[in-house]
Amino acid sequence: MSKLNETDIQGFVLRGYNFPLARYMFLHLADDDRAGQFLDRLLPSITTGEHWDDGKPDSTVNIAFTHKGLRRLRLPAASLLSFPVEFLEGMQARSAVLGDTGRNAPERWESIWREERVNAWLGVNAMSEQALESCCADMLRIMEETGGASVVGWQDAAALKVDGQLTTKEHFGFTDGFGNPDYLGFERSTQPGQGKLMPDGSWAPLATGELLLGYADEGGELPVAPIPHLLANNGTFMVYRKLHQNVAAFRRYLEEKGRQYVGGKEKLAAKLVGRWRDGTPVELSPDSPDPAIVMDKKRNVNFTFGNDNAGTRCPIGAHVRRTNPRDAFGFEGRLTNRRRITRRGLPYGPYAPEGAEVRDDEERGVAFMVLNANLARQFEFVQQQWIEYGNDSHLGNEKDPLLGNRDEGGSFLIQGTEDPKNPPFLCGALPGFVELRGGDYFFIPGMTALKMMSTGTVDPR
Amino acid sequence: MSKLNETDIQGFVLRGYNFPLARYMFLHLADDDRAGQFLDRLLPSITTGEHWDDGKPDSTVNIAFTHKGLRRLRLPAASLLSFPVEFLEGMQARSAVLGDTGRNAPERWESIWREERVNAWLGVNAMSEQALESCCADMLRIMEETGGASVVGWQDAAALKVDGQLTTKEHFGFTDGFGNPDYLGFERSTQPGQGKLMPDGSWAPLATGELLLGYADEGGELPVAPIPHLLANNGTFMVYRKLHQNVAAFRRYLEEKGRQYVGGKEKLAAKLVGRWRDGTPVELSPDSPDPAIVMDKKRNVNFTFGNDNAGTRCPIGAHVRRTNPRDAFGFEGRLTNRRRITRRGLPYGPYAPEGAEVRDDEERGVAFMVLNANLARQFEFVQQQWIEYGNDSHLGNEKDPLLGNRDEGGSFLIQGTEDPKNPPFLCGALPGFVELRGGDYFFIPGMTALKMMSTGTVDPR
Amino acid sequence: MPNESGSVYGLTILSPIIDDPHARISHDLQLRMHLGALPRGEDSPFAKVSSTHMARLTVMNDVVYVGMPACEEHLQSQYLVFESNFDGDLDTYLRRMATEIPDHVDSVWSHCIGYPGAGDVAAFESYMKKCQLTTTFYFADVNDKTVQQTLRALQTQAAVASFIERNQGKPAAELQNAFTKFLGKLRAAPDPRPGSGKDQSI
Amino acid sequence: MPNESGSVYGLTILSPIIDDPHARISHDLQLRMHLGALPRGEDSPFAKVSSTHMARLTVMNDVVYVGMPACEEHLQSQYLVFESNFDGDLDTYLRRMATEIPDHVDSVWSHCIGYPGAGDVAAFESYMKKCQLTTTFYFADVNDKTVQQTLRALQTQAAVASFIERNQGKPAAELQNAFTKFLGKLRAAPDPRPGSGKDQSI
Repeated sequence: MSKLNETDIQGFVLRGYNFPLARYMFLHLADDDRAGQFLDRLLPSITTGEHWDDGKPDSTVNIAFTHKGLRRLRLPAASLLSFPVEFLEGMQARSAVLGDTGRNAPERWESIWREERVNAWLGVNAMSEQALESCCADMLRIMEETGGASVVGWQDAAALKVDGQLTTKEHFGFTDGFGNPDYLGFERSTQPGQGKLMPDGSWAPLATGELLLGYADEGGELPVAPIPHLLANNGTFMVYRKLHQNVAAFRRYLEEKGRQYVGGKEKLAAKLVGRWRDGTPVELSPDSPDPAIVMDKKRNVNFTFGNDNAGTRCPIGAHVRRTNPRDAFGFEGRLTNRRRITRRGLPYGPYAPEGAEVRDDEERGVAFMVLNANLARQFEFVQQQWIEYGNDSHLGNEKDPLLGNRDEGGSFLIQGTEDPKNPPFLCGALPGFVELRGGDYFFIPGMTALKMMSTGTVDPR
Repeated sequence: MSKLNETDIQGFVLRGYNFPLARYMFLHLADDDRAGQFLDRLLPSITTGEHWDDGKPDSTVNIAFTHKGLRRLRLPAASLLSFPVEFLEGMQARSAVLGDTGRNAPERWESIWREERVNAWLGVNAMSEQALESCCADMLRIMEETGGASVVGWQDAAALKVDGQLTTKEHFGFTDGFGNPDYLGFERSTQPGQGKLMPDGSWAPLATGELLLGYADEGGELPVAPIPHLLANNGTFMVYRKLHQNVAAFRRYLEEKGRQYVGGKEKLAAKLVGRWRDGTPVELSPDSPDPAIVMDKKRNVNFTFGNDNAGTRCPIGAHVRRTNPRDAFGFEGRLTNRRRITRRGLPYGPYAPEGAEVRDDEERGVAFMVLNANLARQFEFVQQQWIEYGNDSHLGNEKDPLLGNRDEGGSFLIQGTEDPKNPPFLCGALPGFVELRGGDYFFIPGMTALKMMSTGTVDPR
Repeated sequence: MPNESGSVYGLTILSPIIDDPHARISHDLQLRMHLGALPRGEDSPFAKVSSTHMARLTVMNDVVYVGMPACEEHLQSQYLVFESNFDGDLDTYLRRMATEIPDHVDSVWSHCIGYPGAGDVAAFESYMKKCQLTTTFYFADVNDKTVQQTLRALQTQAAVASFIERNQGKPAAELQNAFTKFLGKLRAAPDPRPGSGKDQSI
Repeated sequence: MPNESGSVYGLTILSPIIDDPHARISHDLQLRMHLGALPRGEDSPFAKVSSTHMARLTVMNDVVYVGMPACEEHLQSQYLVFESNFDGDLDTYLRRMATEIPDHVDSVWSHCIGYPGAGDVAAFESYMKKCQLTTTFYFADVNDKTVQQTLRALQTQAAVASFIERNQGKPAAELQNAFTKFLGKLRAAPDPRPGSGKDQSI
């Protein structure tokens, strides 16, 4: 059992804060000592995994760095080159691996990402507008007074309000935020379905080293990590992806194909994603949503695909089945355990109520973040093999119906039975529903590492 | 016994060519595919370790790259960062480690080195002026026709002519070029004193991996090397240092102190260096030069210091004893075996005959090159610990009398005996005789590696 | 049975590369240079020997063990490794290599010790067989189909998916009509070219 | 004898660091931050406890074994390691620490479990002794000389070398005269300051 020094870990890594508001500031660091001075001044404001005895704070602050940012902080060369190569290259250079080509290609990203001017991500989460503005003003003051960093861009994000109520929905109308993995040593109460499947059918937390550097992973090894150990320890890697959603195209497609598909529009949506819009897993309830399942933490992520090899409940290519196949590939789910990622993020742009006029060129999407110990083995593998390719699912080169990067249309097969109410249906001419607008790979250091970085005492020997 | 594929190794690594003329061209590479095209066109001209059945050629061509140069050749990131950190940083960044500070600091280097514009070293050695110019013209034509490289500077060097005769002397008047190590698998006829000392007092070649990547070294390991193996195999690392010689200061110092020292000027010079000017080892002949020893390959590098712990024959701080201590530190010489370097190079600037007027600001020195498998363990250690520091010799922070980097004077003790003809003598107020004018760290790839680099087929997976 | 899996033959040939210290550029490097420049896909010389499922040419050098102490082992020489999965028997295949792509074959194997040239077909066959290793276990993921059958099946699969997308939900009579037309078109489609990997629409 | 080598005492103290999940910044990091900012050389607090040959403060965390399978072991807590080589006996040294640099000592050890403060000298001594490990083997490269003797010897060595350089080769009488003067100057030179590492010319 791993023993975690929770106050040495940034809070954003240990917890989804579940705050309604966020501002992700993208910083360019000074190319001299002032960058370290900025970090040193910032340090007391950073939210750790400390216990919140007096309730949640009004706001939280966390920071992460690109490899270019670490270079500006003057880390020693021997430390800089000890980082994994995919982090060193950055997300833009990895576009061929990730399938970020065509309409998702870096040439079409927002300029701060295209030009790789972002050295750091400064994430502020807040309970209220006022708390957000106040905290951000503090951050700006530290930047100005030290001269160590400047804001080259930012992304506001917020939980969607539907009918005046805060929700956990995203713009396509699906309730989001299910199914982040459990890890050993985390205090979160565990839900069946969240960790790894055991041979007896129960679920257990994943090894800590699947998320945090410095701990054994599912392979029994420490993750590849920079030197010295104190620089890596309690840190992790983050992927930031600004994912634009073509809400108009999505609604239009559902309307059109929903008329042809026997199950109708809502069932078609559920088959594409693998969850009904309210969050009910299609695998557990293939014919209709069931709020009782959604509310029940013992059930809402607790399912497997092993008894549905034909995909007649949850289609083989459905988004949630592709991105977390659980036991779908056999071997009691063990092929999935080393490909798990922890997701963070919030939607951006205003919610467009059903029936309202909506355009694809409106600013609307999700600020999506992935946390994992090994970018290549976890995030990149899921993106390359399970989202942008279908061979593991015996689907050839078919892509994820929701996230797949498509210019010219693709297809998605809803497997069916001989029951006339559940016939097979081929969804053709799939448009690109989601587009990448930019992002990068970041390192989220632990607190000791941040202090060493701020004072120039990282010593790789 | 290592088995060498000699035609896969650049000839400059296997042999001191002993040609009288050289031009070292320093290239800036194009930041696109043309750099590879240049290299591909150059490839057939490169001199390998091939056997010269028809006698020596008129000229030779070899090439080496800085880490920046390898980046311009678009090596994959995973290969680029697999190089040892000291090579990746380059010689300028290592100046604190190397003691290249003060008058040797990078701020005082020639501009091409200060600005790190050199991506490649193209070394041409030739038998005659005509052969040199003809070969260099060929090289320039390849650069022009491919657009892949341009010359940002060059260094001409030549064997010194003394009284009209070609010699192997350097500007201070010492015969040079003794004592390069022997390595396993090299066809050179071995001389006692050139490899490593064995417990029975004989000498044996050093492990191949002390010079060439891809072979076991004296520690029984393969040297730290880039991936893939084929990129590293048969390659080595080269240090290029342009060493300016203050010939006037050296002659003045010898005159002045030679009057005070009982042994006189020539013996003083011999004590400083550890060899008489004609090359006779002081350890073998402490009172006078002996041409018979110099001529005898069985004797001219065949000596040890173990029976001269007091340094009354060859002083403890003498240049050759510091830079190759043999058995001086005990343990049958084993502390020396992993600090050996192979030296290449020629003097530059015209020889100033003894007695002629000579000034320190005249362009005169040696284009000095070191070859070794591990820059940090071999060259850098010798430079830092044995040239710029004296603790291993129990000489505190005293520096090498000849190469030591000094602004304010240092001292050098000639150990003596009770014999009035061999009294101790303290050489104080030592000026800086040698100054660094620039240079960098280079990688000399094998032929297969060059071909892979030129065609963009280096694959680190 | 060694070397055979259903109707597919698994050939492995190991030919020692010439080691000549007087060569300007060593033969292994010359061979690497030549192999690196060979075209792939439909332009590959092996696409011309149309019974080839897949072919691979590799220069085999010493295997390097990195560890402590380094274990330095050397092969007798460097080798050219030729692996090929093809339909039919070995004699036919070697004869096709020697007669249909003799220049290609010569430009590769001329860097190997004792190679007689493809001009003398009998000598060529005998040389290759002398260099052959028994392939005791290998994976031929082609379900006992020939190259042509496999390419045809891929073509059919893509066409059928496209047909379903265009016609699903149509009334039975209309559907049958469309299917009959589709079937005719499919049967009339030309055979896919060897070496072509992509879907070929009809 | 453990803990002693000639006249030099080798002290090793291991104090467990407070582990408080409610702390904003963990005590081990606070301690690292404090130690990282301590001055060195003549300005080090330990230069004030002038019998100190050398002192070192380290935060000891889990030792990490990188290999397969990773061997994950955890200490009971993190520890502050204090190592010091000094002249004289332990009681005197601890008393000097508590009375000559009490603020420094408190700002370090207050991050440790059960630390009573330097104000109560007896409690401080007892706490430190409770945390002491026996130093069974260590290397005191000072040839049984005190800090002052060692600094003086270094001063003398540098001065003599300089004297030789200035006077070698002089006639005997002149040399003797110069040496007498030199000796006087050397004896009159002030003691080098603790914590000063460089040659001090006289």
